[in-house]
Amino acid sequence: MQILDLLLCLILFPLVAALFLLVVRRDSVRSLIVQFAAVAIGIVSLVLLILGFDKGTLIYSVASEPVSLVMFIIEIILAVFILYLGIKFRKSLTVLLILLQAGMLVWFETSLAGNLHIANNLFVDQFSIIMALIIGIIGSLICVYAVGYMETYHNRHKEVRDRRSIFFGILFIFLAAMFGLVFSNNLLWVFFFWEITTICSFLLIGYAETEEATNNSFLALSMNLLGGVAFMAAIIYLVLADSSGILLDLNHLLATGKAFALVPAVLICFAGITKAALMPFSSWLVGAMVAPTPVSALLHSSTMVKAGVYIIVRFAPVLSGTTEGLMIALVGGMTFALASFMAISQNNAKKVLAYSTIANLGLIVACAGVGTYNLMWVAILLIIFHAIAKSLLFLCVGTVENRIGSRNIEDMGGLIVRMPKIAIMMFIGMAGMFLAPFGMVISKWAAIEAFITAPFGLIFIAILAFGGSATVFFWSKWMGKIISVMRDQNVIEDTVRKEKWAVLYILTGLVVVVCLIFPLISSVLIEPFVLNIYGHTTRLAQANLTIMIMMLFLLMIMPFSMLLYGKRAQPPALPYMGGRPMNDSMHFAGSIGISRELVLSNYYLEKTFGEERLFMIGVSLCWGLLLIAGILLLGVIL
Amino acid sequence: MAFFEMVRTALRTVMQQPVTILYPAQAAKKTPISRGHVMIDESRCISCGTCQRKCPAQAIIISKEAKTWQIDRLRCVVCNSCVDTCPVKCLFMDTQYTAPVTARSVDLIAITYVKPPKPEKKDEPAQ
Amino acid sequence: MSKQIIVPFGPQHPVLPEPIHLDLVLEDEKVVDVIPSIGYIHRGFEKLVEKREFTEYVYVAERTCGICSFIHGATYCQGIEQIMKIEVPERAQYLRVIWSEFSRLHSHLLWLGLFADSFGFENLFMGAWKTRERVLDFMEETTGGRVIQGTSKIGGVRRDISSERLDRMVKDLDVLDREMKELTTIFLHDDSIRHRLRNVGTISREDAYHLGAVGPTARGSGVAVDLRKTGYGAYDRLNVPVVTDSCGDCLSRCTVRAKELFTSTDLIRQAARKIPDGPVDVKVTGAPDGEYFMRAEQPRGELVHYLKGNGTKFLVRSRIRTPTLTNIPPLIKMLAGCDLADVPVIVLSIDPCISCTER
Amino acid sequence: MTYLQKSPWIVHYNASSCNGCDIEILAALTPVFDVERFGIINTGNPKHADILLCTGSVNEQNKVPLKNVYDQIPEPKVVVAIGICASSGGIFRECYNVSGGIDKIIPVDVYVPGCAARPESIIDGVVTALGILEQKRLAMQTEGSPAGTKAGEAR
Amino acid sequence: MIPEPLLPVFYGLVYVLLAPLLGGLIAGIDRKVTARMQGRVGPPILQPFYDVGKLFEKENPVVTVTQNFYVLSYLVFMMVAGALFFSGGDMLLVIFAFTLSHIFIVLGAYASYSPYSHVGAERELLQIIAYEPMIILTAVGMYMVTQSFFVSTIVASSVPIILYLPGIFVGYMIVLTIKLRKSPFDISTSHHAHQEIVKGVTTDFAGPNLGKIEIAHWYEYVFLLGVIWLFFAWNPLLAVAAILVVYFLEILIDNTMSRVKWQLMLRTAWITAGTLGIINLGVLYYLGMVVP
Amino acid sequence: MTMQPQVTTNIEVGQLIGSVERFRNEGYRLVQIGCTKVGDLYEINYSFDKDYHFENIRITIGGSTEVPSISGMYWNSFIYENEMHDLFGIQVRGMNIDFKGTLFRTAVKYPFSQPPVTVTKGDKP
Repeated sequence: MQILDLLLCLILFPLVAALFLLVVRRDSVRSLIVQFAAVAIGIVSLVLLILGFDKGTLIYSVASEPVSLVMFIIEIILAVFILYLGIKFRKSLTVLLILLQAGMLVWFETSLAGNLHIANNLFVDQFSIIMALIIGIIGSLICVYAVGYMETYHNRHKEVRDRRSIFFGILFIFLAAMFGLVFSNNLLWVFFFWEITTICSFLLIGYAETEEATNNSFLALSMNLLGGVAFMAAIIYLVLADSSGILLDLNHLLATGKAFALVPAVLICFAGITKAALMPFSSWLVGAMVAPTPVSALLHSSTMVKAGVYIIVRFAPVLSGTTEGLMIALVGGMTFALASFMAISQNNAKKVLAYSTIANLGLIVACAGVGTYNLMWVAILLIIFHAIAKSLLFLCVGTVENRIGSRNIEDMGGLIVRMPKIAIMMFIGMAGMFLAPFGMVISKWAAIEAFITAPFGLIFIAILAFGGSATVFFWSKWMGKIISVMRDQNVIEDTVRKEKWAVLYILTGLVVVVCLIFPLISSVLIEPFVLNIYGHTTRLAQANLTIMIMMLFLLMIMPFSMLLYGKRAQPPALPYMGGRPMNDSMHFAGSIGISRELVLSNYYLEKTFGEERLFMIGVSLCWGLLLIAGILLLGVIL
Repeated sequence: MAFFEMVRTALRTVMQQPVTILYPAQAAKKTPISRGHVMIDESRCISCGTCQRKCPAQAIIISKEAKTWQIDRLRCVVCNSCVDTCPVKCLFMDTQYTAPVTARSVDLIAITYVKPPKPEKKDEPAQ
Repeated sequence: MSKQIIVPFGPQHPVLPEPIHLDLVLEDEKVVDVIPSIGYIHRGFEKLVEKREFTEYVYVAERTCGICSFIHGATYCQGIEQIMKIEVPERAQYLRVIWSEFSRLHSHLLWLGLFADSFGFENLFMGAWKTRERVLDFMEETTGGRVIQGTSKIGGVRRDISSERLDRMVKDLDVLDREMKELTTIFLHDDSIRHRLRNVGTISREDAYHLGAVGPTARGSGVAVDLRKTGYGAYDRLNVPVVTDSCGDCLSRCTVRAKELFTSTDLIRQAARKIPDGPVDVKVTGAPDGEYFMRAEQPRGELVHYLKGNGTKFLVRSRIRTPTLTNIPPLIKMLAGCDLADVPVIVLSIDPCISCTER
Repeated sequence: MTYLQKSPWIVHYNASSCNGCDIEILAALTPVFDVERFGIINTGNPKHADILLCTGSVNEQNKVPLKNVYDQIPEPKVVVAIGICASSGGIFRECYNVSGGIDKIIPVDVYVPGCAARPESIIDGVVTALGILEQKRLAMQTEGSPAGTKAGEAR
Repeated sequence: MIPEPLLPVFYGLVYVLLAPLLGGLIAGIDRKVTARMQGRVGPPILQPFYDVGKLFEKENPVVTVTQNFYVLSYLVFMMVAGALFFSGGDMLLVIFAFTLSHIFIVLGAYASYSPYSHVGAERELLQIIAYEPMIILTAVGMYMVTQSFFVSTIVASSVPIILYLPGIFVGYMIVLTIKLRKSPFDISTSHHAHQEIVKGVTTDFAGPNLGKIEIAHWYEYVFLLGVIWLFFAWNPLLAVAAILVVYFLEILIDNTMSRVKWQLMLRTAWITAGTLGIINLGVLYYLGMVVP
Repeated sequence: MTMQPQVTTNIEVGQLIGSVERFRNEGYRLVQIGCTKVGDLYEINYSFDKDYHFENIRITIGGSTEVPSISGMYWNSFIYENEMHDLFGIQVRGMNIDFKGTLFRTAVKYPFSQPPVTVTKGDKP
């Protein structure tokens, strides 16, 4: 039962660490605990990989009754807590939703839960392992990074109450909940962990306790509670369908096929859509950026939103070939395209990252919604690549923000001179997001190849083609901003702490390494998983892989060509300024005798890609699609 | 809709011979009265200095003592003023424009006019 | 939170044959602020009147501008003639009209070419300048100079045109008309051009009038100002139609100039028909004493030569107020809120002649 | 004959000229004269140019841009002064705001006289400049550094 | 002879070696024909080679040394993209490599922090987002006809692809105008000077760097025209004729249109090309379902 | 050639604004503002036109007198007033766009306020 121990360890160990962190007040001790726990979690998840990658699906029975009771009590306590907060801050929607949810829960617990017997509460398969690795490695790296970040954060923001004990405690509870979520086979358990992540994110987003933070945290909470209601409805449906509760066994449910699983699948996918912040619920994730950067990094890369797509990808086989699945896929596709467009009009770095996340989650959901075997493969690939590159980018932006005091992209001009290491890391992270031969492009490519054979795939290919090109635009202009060489600037990055560097180095390395070894990941983890579910699997052609790897190497050696030029004397030149000379502090003679500073900003094309307009379009379109799915579902139920 | 209004013109032009004058292989465009550069018939100049006075660009210098007529081609605006005002019409405008130069220089011409002892005899031998 | 781009437009810029500079402040490509600055061609030759006799100042006046050289020279001469009350022979006055109108043809064709170039229509640029060479050929054949004609003189003109040449000229005008017809049809009807010109740089009739717009810039907004109507020179004996257009945008200004090409050829035909025989100049004695605001219609609009003499051979003051100078304030209004791509188009739509403007 | 002589790209700067020479430079690009026959392109950008065609008598405000444009042309480069204003200040030589000729500011290699300089004359001037361009290239090769002032030095 | 497995490498090499020659020649003919359309004589056919030769004779002033790196990468990845194409590689990979190389030139323009380069770079990006969807749709169309993304398979197919993909072909021609930097859509480099943004992306490149950009353009021409070949691959003669006709049309359009603004470019490329392409593919999809 | 006679009305500086306002109200357009140095005094001409009817008013001032700007009535007057300032050194009060002496940056400050030179003929090259 070695692997079961590992699973329990992964769920419980962060909890223990969290308990310690909640009581510790000394910075140094906290830092030590965080680092130790992070390393431990990382190692355990790696051990899990080594031991579990070739075992297929393993299902474990754990005594459920006492645990379930504990879970129920915790859920009620949390509901009361949220109710209290909701009333305190006068958030009527939240109050309404939590009452609804608690009501459903209590009703379920009192009148339906009586004869439930679910033996197989935990399980692990290759997909879980992948998720565990993402949570275990990237999540804990972010926690390590957070230690240094929060210190600077509190130095800069004196007005924010220092509640770091609670902060780090919640971070680790969050990780524990995520582990629980990906290892649970009992939908009730999944729901429990689901709610825990919701509340953790609610608390983390509201950390700063400003009005904006509070509002945004309640926004996130309400939307996720709405998802929770849908999740609860799915559970009730399943129990009503079979009172023995056997359908709450996730693997069993998936195996029963569309007949039973479709209705709960759609309901749970709806919950997943709220959690993954797809349109029409994207606003909570955009709002969540008021939180300290590690929180954003965590929410965007390894936890929270990944929980949403995780559950949708789980249900992909059920959705495949159904109209409801197509609707969900369309919601994903629309989200991908519109979020990519909206990212163009943003100059807040974190907002751009947020929209990029939303877009990529949309793409994952689009893949899962169509749900053919090769699209499932793509979806998992996307989850991996996105988690790594996005966490790196968030942490880089956080570091930059701490140094220059702004998260505006326009203020990041000439970062290559001011903070060369960070700039290069950001560069690699962004390349990972949109440039060949890095991760996201591989996935995009695979997605096109997969969609082309899927039913109605053309729609998605068109969406991918247009949305993908928008991605190129907003990433490149940001890249261009950080690499533009401005005069008269000094290196200012030396004060960044050591463990922060370590985290950033590891993540940067991961972006590159994962691109190099993704064939291995695919053949060891993803392909067996897909094969197991669908009976066939897919991979990229060998020739293409070779070429991609050659391109990657070429890309890595190209910078050395600079050495070639460095030696030859080159006359210095100033940029072309229409004949007007410019001095070293970037000033030139303007009209009316003014000495003007040269200011260059990116294009935001707000008229065309403005947030408000596209958001309205997206929200109404996606609600429409969800409505169609709902009506279809009603048809199935009746 | 009237896109491609130009197409007919462009297609016709491509079929026709180009209008280009292949200068320098072909001769430059010129007319009999083109203002190229000022020339002097040094044998008729009476060194009166009118051209120098009337030159708006002050390109001409006449030295009565040295008997020279000097013109700075890089100053001459080819306005024809000197030619118009020359009392003996010894200045005339050549149609050939002045060639480009790589260094400054002035054209110095010795006036060979000798005040005729007797009238009617204008053609003094140049040497 | 600034999303601005500052573009130093000029003084050296491929679209500007003459240096001016604009500080463009852009958001995306939308121009949110534009501050022009001139003075790159200011030579200060108005002060040369103190060093050149008024008869020689003609040569300087002619070199005010290489495009409308003749009109500057003639206007200056007419101003002096007004002060000195000189009666200029009829034939000279008609010749001035002919050359002025050819100057206008030359200028408008040149402008059409540059304008086409400003919105990236290279072929049309070449086409317009190909046609312009016909006008220049005529100029050179009758005056001896391609762009600086040098035929103005106080009391008349320095050269005559033989009647045979005039006959041939009238015949050549038909060819010219045909070519210009083809060019202007493309200009006014091609949709890709209309897309770039329609509703770009619009200025209302009131604004155009009160901001002092003159010439085609004013007429494009429906302000019927054409100084040829005052009847200087021989214009009072000719039928001068005033071309206007009402929209006030770049296409309107373009339309006005395109149509004026044909009014010019028409005026030349009228003049060639009516031109009497006789001398082309009168002898001028004495010196100007008095002042006069000589106003004339240049291709770009109303030109004012203010001349003041005190009875010596040297004038006290020559002040040249050129159409472009007074068209700059409307230009600033036009530029507000346009796109970066429209900037060259709008700047060129007033047909700026900076060398006149700054003297 | 090297490539340099087969592909001279020009940039034109109007340093307070009366427009006459400028439009003649433009006319030289147009069909009747068509200097592209010689590979000449009006680049409009000093950084791409080999030959600076300069017109006008240089006034006070033009000195700095003129120098700047000249500096931005990569070596080897030549300067051709077009028209008598550019050569000597011409008729405006005595004006208070005129420096009098391009060579007061930057070294001039070829003077093209004429008021206004005719397109043929401009072609001749550029052809003359080509020879000088070639000499400068050779000098650059042998000495390893350009013959004239280095682009950056003047700043 | 060359052994079978090495043939792709051989073709790739042939492209790397010969494409600049062909591309330069195409550019030269282009300039000549353009000149004749304007009633001029025009430069010698070999003029582009003289130009590039000249650029390499000049010194190489840069605003920042990193520019060299970006330009070199642009050239190298353009070569990679083309070589992949001509060695029969995966169309999608070719497109991604192609985009990658363009990102490098954009970054090169950004690197110098100069207003005109900057505006040029933004506009180049707009161009990229304008043409990319259509190019991907082209590849997808090829797949729908031949069931393969591999150029080698597409070329070997005996199906007259053009008959299946007329909409895609027209759409491709429209974006080709953007890629060849021809008049209506020549907004980022303003090839023929006298324009609003001087030289756009290339403003702050000079000498050898500019030469490299020019060579990369030649590679690009050959690659882009190669894509046209695919539409007519079943009949090489027709393919050559089609390439000639298309190129002539592009020159003609260049000479008979004014340059549009970016809004219209984006709209044209996305709506026209997108609709044509998607309708074409939709019809194919439908036919494929009805008549398997 | 029949040209209409030109009328010039001399007014005081104080009357300027009122007179200009009258022109503006009557719908005249501003043709030009020009300055002439006559001896030690400066004549400033404000010319207006309506339907080819030309009107001119003139103020005569000393070099140190400040002139009020008419840019309140005629927005476009700034270009002439700046020119007046840069070339003649006349101070203009209340311009809407003040170039502060940078409209024409001249080698000689206020060149037209310098005493006139006359005969310099025969100036050797």
